[in-house]
Amino acid sequence: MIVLLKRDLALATRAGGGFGLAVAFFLILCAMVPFGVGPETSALRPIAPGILWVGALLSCLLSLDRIFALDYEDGSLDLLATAPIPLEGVTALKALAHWITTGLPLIAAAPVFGILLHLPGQATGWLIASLLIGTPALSMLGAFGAAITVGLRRGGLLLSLLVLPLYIPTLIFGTEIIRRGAEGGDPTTPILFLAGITAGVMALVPFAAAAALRVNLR
Amino acid sequence: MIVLLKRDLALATRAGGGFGLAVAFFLILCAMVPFGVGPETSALRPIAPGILWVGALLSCLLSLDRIFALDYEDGSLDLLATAPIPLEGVTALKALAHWITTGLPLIAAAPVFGILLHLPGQATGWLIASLLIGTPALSMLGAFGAAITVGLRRGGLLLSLLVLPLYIPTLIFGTEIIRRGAEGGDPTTPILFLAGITAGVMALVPFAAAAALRVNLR
Amino acid sequence: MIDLGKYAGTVLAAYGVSLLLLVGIVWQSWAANARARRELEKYEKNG
Amino acid sequence: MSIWEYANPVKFMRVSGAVLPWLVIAAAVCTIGGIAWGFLTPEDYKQGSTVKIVFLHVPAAMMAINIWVMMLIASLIWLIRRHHVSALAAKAAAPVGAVMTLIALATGAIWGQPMWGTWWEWDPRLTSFLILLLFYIGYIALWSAIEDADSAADLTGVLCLVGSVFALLSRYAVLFWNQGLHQGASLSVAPGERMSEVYRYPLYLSMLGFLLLFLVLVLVRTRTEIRRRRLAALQAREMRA
Amino acid sequence: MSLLAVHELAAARGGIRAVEGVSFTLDAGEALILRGPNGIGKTTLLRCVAGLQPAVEGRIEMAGDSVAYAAHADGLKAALTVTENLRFWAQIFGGGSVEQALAAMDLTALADRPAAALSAGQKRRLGLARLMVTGRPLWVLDEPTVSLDAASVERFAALVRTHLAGGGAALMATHIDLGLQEARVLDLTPYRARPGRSRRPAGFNEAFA
Amino acid sequence: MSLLAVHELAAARGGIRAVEGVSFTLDAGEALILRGPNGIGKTTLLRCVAGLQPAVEGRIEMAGDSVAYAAHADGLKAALTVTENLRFWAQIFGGGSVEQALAAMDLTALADRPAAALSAGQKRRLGLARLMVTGRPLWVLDEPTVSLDAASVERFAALVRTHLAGGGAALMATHIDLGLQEARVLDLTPYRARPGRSRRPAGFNEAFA
Ligand code: HEM
Ligand SMILES: Nc1ncnc2c1ncn2[C@@H]1O[C@H](COP(=O)(O)OP(=O)(O)OP(=O)(O)O)[C@@H](O)[C@H]1O
Ligand SMILES: Nc1ncnc2c1ncn2[C@@H]1O[C@H](COP(=O)(O)OP(=O)(O)OP(=O)(O)O)[C@@H](O)[C@H]1O
Ligand SMILES: [Mg+2]
Ligand SMILES: [Mg+2]
Repeated sequence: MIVLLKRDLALATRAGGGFGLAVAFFLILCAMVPFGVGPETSALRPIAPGILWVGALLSCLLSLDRIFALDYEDGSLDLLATAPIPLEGVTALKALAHWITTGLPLIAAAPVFGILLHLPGQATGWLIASLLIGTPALSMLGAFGAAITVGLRRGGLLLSLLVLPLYIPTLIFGTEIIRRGAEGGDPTTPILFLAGITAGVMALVPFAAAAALRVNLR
Repeated sequence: MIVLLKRDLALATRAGGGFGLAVAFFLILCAMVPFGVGPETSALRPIAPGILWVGALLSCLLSLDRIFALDYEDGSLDLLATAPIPLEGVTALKALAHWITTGLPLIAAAPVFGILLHLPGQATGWLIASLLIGTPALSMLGAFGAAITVGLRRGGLLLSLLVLPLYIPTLIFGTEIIRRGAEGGDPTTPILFLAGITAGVMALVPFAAAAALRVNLR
Repeated sequence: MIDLGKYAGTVLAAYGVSLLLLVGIVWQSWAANARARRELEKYEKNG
Repeated sequence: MSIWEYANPVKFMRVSGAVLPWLVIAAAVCTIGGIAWGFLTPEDYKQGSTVKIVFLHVPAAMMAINIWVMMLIASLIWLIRRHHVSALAAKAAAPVGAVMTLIALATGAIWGQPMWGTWWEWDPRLTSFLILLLFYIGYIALWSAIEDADSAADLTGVLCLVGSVFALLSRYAVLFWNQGLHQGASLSVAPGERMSEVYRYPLYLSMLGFLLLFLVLVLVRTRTEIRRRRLAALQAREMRA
Repeated sequence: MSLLAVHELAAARGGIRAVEGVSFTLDAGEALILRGPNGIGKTTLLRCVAGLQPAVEGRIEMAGDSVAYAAHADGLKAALTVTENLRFWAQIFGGGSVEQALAAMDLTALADRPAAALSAGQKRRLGLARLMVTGRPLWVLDEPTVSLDAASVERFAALVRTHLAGGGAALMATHIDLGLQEARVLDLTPYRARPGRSRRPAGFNEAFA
Repeated sequence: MSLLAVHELAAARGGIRAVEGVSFTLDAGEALILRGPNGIGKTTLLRCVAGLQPAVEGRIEMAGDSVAYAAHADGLKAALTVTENLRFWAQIFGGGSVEQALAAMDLTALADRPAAALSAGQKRRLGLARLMVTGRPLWVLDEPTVSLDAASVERFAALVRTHLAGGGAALMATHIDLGLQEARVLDLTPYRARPGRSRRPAGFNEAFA
């Protein structure tokens, strides 16, 4: 099954695979916020964790439709569904591939963009930690949304609409970690909650996503 | 030519046309920002104009791919290109239809969402004014981006990437109007600039968009 | 007419908005139902 | 006769058609009566006339949550027992639930202006309702986006399941996020038990009215959906022949 | 004067010319059928004539706004009814009567059906009915009878004959029999473009070949 | 024992059953060709057998993981080369040799070409070569020879014969001649589903019709 992951990574990094687009979008978003709210450090610093998380989340969102749509259109999904690997595994792996090609670059870029938004230095570590713990859940929930909307033409906006409410708990605990961390508080509780959500999502959502895929393949 | 506008409006408001999705997305964005930056009025009020503008801009963005893609896929665009109306007019009308179905609802909803973000009451009028002046430019620039990417499968993220930098001047002057208006300053200068941008965009971009369409139809 | 005191605007606004929404959904449900019935009857009569 | 027989569309149409007139009368009497009675109650010594808003606010808030629960049950029935009418009932209930949520939000916001001096506060309860509205919107949007009825029923059912879990999760997350600003005290100036009888009976009537109104609307809307499906089905069959 | 005159035309697709040196004229009342194996360039040639892509070489002479083009995609909106779809194109082209077009392709009974509820063949018939409401003299048709059953092919032939009798002309690409015995046939096989450095490359692929 | 046994199968598409009461068995070494007019339900039946959609009624008996399915869409990635595409599916299915499959469909010369640079027929050949690397005994093929030229159809027939000789079986839907005279033919026309209230509706359209 690792071969599926390898192929998805290869496809994402080849020409036309869209690797890096999400980070570019993240950059533009982070660059636009100061235009919107004003360039003063005092204005940017308190909102930096939130903006970075919302930005990462939106960048993640816009690349979700690729998770299954391309495989659906060229028939690969039909073939994967008849292959000797469970469809649940396929969805989990595809979410993992999405995380590696989108989540990891975003996490790597986040500290740099944190500087643009005057994120306090001691918060950077917590930013990375919270993203590392939280973004896998974003990818997996996104895969669920993508599985539901895979049969629709131009379903991008609908996909966002379905997935964003599911992202709320992750977002809340994620930013809470940074805020508490930056203020010198104890972020253990939100970290535990966030880790719990991610673990729960990884354990259960692949089944829902696979069920949705089966309906769409029918 | 008015019949083309009528048809696009009819299609957008019928089942499956996606009317209202952009407003819903706008609502979600406005609801998510407080989860990110915290619920305090003091944190939300200063960034409200910026968030509202960025939110409107992103909602507009995510509905752009519908402008030409559906007509391209079902062959209507081929037929429109051979019809006795100039393709420049078609692009301008399609941008107008997009504005009416996306921009206007966003403008109508913005004051309500302003309440969520604790936008000061006296700024609401300026919010509406700046959106009224600025969003037509967003739709027209978006139509240009959509015309460039119409032949691509799953070009959504690329489209966003192309269009967002073009949106920056509009965003800057738009939020400046609200900020000055809320602080009791004189927003005439940014209003003039914004109106100038919109007028210029409306006059020139249809030609670029039509040229891009011709290349993609070839 | 009953006296609503200094909160008249508030109370009336709340009642106004709510009744508007309620009447809206009732009217929409009714209209859609009538329309669906008409269309189905027309179809079943024709063929 | 088992309750599942009502899942047969023909039977459902017949039975619902028979009870609807009575239900309509009962719902009209209770809703209009409850709201009017509430409107005519005397002023509260502390909240002034704004207390009258409770007769809209609380029934709507109650129904907003209950309707989602009903949709969840209907979705489960569809997913497990494949009763087509129950899927359509879930679809029919969603817009009603969204409107109830909107009423709760709107009356709450309007009430908040004199009570808290603000239209909107990111109070956990208010925030949870906003999130509930988002789930309603997503559910309705998904139904209207998918053309094939069978896929639409299955996919919205799965969404309703997953959404319920996350709506609950969001509720706890929101409590965690904003416990500092919790407005519990001012929210329950007149908690149900201690509410004086002047307010309690009109409130009960109004709640019953909203429940009956919901039943009427769901039945009517389900009947609409059944007719639409029947038309589409006849056309599909003719097309294939 | 002829409605369409094509002189030494070369047409390219994907940056490489497909056919070259094609010449023909088409007078009022005439129909011309293009034939040739898959991939020879029939579709490409028709798109040139319709003005959707520029010719690489050669000239196309015709009056402005005289072409009505119909390809595989019918330009139908699933959410609009049959009449609405047709009326839209009638208004855009300022052309003929919607009722007549519906009658000609036997769509009157389906007039109020949304296009989404039509079968493939019915959709195709609606796409062809669209030609009538354009009011254009020169019909350019790419495989017009795909997914039509025998009766509909008959009806299509009758439609074309009426159009020709009314002073129109038709240029069609097809692999199968259209039931139009009176039409001239042009086989494109001899015009297949020969690779080789050309003075004016058709696109990147040829410029760097 | 037979590789595949289908008993009184009803298969539905779009909420209405398309065919019903279909029964057949397929032993090792046998090929069965499904025929019937457009829209009768060949594709639907094959998807049921492949396990992509549930049967409405009836039973399908076969060993688990024995089907290799190939439809119009070949599941090829334009950005990967021919070998990479094939190797991927070989690893997923844990099946046979990639080189042999390339040789069988005459693709060895194109092995390092990205799939994007293949013509329609070459893509199709690659899609068929994929069957060999699955190592599955039961091939389920939907219009396998679309857009193949005569020589490739020959090659396909040879491929199927080798598979049958090796103890495999093949179930195919097609409108045209596959060059497999030894195959049994099953015409689906008599099995067209009759409308009428059924005890267990196949979907919304049947439940409300
Ligand atoms: C948009 C804002 C608001 C929302 C979404 C909201 C939501 C709710 C909900 C969910 C309930 C519980 C109903 C039940 O479980 O039966 C409730 C009850 C109530 N709300 Fe609100 N509320 C809002 C604003 C307000 C405001 C501003 C006030 C007045 C100051 C208020 C006063 C009450 C009262 C008195 C009750 C009934 C007693 C209780 O259950 O505590 N609400 N509201
Ligand atoms: N999008 C494309 N990009 C690159 N090349 C293309 C593209 N579409 C077609 N071609 C190539 O251009 C040539 C001409 O194609 P065209 O569609 O005109 O052929 P045709 O004669 O209409 O064939 P058919 O009988 O299959 O319709 C073919 O060799 C084809 O491979
Ligand atoms: N997506 C769909 N939604 C609803 N109905 C469909 C859909 N696809 C196909 N159908 C209908 O289902 C029936 C069976 O279709 P199927 O594709 O199985 O036919 P087929 O025998 O494979 O036809 P062909 O020879 O054209 O490939 C047809 O009547 C068709 O109209
Ligand atoms: Mg062609
Ligand atoms: Mg088929």
